Amino acid sequence: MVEVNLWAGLRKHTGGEEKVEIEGKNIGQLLDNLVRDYPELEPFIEAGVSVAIDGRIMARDLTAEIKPDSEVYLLQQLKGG
Amino acid sequence: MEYHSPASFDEAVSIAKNADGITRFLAGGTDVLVQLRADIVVPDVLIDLKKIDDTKIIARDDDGWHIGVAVSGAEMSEHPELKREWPGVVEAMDLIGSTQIQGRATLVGNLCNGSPAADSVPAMIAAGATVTVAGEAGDRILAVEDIPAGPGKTNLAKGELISSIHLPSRGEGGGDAYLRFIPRTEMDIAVVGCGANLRLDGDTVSEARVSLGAVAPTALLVEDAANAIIGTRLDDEAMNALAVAASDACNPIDDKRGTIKFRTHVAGVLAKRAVKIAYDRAKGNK
Amino acid sequence: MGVEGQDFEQEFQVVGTRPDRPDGIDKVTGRARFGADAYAPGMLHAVCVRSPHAHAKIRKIDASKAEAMPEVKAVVTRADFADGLTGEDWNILENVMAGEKALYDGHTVAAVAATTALAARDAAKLIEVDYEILPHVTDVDKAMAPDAPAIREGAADGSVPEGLHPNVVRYHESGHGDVEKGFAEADLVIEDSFVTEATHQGYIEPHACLAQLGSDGRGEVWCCTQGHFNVQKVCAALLGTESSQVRVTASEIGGGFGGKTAVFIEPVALALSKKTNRPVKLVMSRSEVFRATGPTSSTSMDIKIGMTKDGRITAGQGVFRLQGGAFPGAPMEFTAMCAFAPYNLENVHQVGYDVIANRPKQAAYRAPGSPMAAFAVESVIDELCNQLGLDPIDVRLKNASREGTKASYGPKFDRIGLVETLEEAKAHPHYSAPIGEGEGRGISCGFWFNHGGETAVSLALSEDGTAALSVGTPDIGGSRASMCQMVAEELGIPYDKVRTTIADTATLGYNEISHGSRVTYASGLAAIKASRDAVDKLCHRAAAKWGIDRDAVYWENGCAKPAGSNAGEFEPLPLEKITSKMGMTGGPIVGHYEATPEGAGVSFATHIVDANVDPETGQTSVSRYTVVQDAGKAIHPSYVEGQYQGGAAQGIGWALNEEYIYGEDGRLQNSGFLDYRIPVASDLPMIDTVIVEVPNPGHPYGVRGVGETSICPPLAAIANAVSNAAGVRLKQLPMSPPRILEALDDQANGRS
Amino acid sequence: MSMIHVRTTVNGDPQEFLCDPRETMLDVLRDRLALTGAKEGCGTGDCGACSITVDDRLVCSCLMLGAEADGKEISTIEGMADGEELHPLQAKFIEYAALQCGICTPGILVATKALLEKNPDPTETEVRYWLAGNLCRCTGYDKIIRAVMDTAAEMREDA
Repeated sequence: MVEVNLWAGLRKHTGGEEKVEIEGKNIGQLLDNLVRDYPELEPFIEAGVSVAIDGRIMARDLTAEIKPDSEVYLLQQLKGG
Repeated sequence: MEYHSPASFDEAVSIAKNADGITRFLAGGTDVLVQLRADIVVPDVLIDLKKIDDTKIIARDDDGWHIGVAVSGAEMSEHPELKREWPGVVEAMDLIGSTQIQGRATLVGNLCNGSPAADSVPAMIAAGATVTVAGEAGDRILAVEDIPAGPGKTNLAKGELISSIHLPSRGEGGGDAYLRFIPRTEMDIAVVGCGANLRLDGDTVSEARVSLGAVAPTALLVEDAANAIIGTRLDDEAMNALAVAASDACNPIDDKRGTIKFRTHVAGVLAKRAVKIAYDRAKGNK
Repeated sequence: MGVEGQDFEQEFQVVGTRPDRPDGIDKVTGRARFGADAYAPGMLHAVCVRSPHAHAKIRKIDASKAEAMPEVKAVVTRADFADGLTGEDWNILENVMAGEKALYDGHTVAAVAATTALAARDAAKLIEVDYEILPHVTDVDKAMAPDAPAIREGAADGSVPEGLHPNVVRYHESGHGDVEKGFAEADLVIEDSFVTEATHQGYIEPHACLAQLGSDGRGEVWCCTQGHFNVQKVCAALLGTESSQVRVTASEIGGGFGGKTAVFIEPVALALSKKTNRPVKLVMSRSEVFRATGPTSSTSMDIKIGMTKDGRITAGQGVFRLQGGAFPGAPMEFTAMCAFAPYNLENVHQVGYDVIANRPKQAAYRAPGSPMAAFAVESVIDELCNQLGLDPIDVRLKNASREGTKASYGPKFDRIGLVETLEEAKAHPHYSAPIGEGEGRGISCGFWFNHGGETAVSLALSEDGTAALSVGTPDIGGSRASMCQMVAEELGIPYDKVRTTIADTATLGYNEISHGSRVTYASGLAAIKASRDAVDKLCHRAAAKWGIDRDAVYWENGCAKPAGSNAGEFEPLPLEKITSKMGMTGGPIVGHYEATPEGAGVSFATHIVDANVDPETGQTSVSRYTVVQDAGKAIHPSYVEGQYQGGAAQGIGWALNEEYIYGEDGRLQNSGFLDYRIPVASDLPMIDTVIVEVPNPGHPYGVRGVGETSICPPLAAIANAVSNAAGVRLKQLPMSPPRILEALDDQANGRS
Repeated sequence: MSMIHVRTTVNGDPQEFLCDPRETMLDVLRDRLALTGAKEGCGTGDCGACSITVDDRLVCSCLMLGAEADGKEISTIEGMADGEELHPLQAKFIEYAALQCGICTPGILVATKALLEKNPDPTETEVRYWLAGNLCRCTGYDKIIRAVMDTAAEMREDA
């Protein structure tokens, strides 16, 4: 299980939780399981999210590995100018 | 759109008189072509004046200066005697647009475009400039301040056009100046413009004309502002009275370039600054 | 977490030098071909018909008078585009060609193609549109008010709390700690509100394209874009054809700054081409660019920050309301996430609202959302420093984020260079120079994330020992030079033996748009990896020639060499000796890289500005400007400096004079460069630059993106300088002369 | 609509064309004479990307009708280099990285060449004001101004 930090705006879709425990060895699994456990998050995940693993922001890569002790943050997907 | 390039003012008058729809005269084209391109004014008949003889001439005689309708701002700036005698008028013209615009833009165009914010107009009004108007009935002379009729409008009749601009002889003890306020350093339309022209008797102002642009539907000749400084040496009291008179004369609008409050206030600031420059120039011109 | 083959201590031969850009001669002789410089046999010219109303129902479009002109070959409306789109595809189509309603002044409602450009313009004027005018709103705060007209019902997503106006379409909330506790610990708490107007990227080249599409669904597009692969994807969706059938070639691009990441005219030209079976050229006028393409969001922001007497920030709180035009997508989450990112805060809380209004759809503009946040937050920090009598750089150093700091947006920072930029700024002669009469000095920090993204390149070696790199990211500001440098560095050949080409969509795999300051980072990383792939193949050929193992061969200074005496005694084999025989030793040698690099390091900058204010007219001038920014590693320092200077200049425009001005009628009043006042040469001083290099662990050489961060600090730094010069805090951008005089007047009359 | 017959000289080459009276010189250069070095950035004389010289006078070609070119000597960016020899300004702009996207570059080069012909020793302020009508959105003008100043100095030494 990995502790996933959500942005506060998602709380209302996780029963008020800002940190959730999710299974997953990589970002893809993590996001799939996040939607499985919290179906209301699906539109936000579908709209695109970035995931920060130990401070490195992953904008696209679903294959990036996650260790059980990794610091994991869900962020809204980054775009630039 | 028909395009004509007549060889004489008579021919130009005749084309204009007989034209149907909207007629525009083309000298520098820096307003006419912008309006054409943006579908603001699409003329049916466009009359290019540059093939007419002597439209490119800057000449001086006993009456003063005669400036042709196709003389560009750059050509005025490059004329050392004109610049020495009427630095305010030349600077006002030079403030319009970029170097590229200066290569084409003309005094007459600036006047006939009818913009209340035209830079050269307050300077010309302050200088006491006149124009020759060609028409079917022959030529007539009008003061510059009698040409604009309101934003985008002039008092010229169908078939009339300006054929030359005249500045009086400078004479002794005179000086002029033009200042405008714009947010950037270049390329903007005046939010307020002020032309000042005066003559000194010793250190005392004996004659003065002050004109404001962009603060009313047409450029204004502000007699109260001139009266505030005539007979003074520009002491603080006179300068404050000048600023008040300039601000009081304003009848501006709120628009994308400035507010009523801002324009009214800055008119007073610029009047003081322009008059001061004209005064210093007059002192140097003895 | 580093990347493979990383050596920040290596001595570079080419990287870090300043060679002439490979496209230099093309660009100084006028022969470089930009978007509008393409012509095709039989080409038609197209013009868009645009709504003059801010909000109106389209009752009927009658094109019969236009179609009666012999020069007119086709007219298209929404009916000529794909049906049944959903999500972002639908939003893009709705923006490209209005459906039931025109949503802003300038919204395209139809387009016409004719044999000449003049005829097309005349025809557009003959197309009659019957509008039912609806109530409109253009201001962000008014759009959120209960009595505002709802622009699009049902546009809001599930993030928006109950009870908000339907114009609020997305909501963000983030932070950590307890801000109330933090404010209680502070010696001084300042709370204030700030407003910024929308600004335009202001690229000098209007959008332009030349397109053709057959009835078989096969098409070609030439256009100026930051991302031709995205144009391909969007055009295929909007025209109902397949991506691979639409080949898109990116022209030279005359500036983008984020504004050319969006798609506007290419699908329209394709639709007209499909109807006529002829190539169609569509070039926007400047006025169309302003009215209908990407301005930034306008904002309204509330900031509250607490500080102790010795300058420790105890808590920061921000509410950020962004108006992004008639479509969801205003980058309020970035505004919120960037706002406090430079500072190590125990207690921070940020809220964002994405608000729609009757304005063109906002597009990305250099670090979208971040500059406004910095303006608000850094203004309050400056005011705290002033009131507590503290040095603004010392205070920022005391609170600065460092490696391991928990960022205001959540995760811990990797290796970052904020402290280094602050220390360089403090040591810079500008910071200690005397301040003149009527002058003020301002400083500010700024932050941007940077981005990686999908990247595919290929590097073909030629028999003569030269190298051709194909990349899929348009070169906006000289990236071809830095690509050539990185390949030359890796292959060990001279810079001018490498040529970089921007390949079309048929040549490479998908490349994300040139955005997010990603090109030198991601395409650069890809160029390095593709070079290493080619080197590996070169080493294989050398090993085969020598009859030894690949592992016994290494690459140095452009030659394959045996690795030590055990490998055997062989003369180094130069690249061209291998490539000259490559056809006979296994075939062409091509290096590849196709991946999604995810190590774009975040970046920080600190700017110092001196400004003068004329108290009688409110006129402001910037007299001195210094940019200090972390580049990670500067590949071509001249172009890094150029990015710093360009960002600062755009920031000066945004701070002082640039703004979208809407009339009561909802029409844009300043859709030209005359009244949309970008800085001209005589407005600016020289812009001094200091390149700080704190390597990014996510790039082989340590590169960080530099294009966007440079626009994050200027709004705040200039606002601080102007406020300090004028003696009154300016809280609204732009700080135009009337606003400065108004603020001075309010202060004199005790109203502020 | 009747077309106008114009005879002119462009970069020393005699040229003859027919144009609509509404066509600008910029339209004619680009669409009729295939000289696309001059760019349309605004069409209102505010950006300078279409700068050319007419009888050695710097103008915006978007604010001149094609019909007005009759009997004139027109010079464009395409005529600035002498064969394969770049004008010193062109070489210096590359060396100094005085361009990023390059869209404003032709106009700025035409404008600065006109400046140095008129004033071989301009001050920084004079260069900045001369170029006020040439918008550049990428560079902040810094490297452009330096390139012009240094080219002028070198041209004075070589003269």
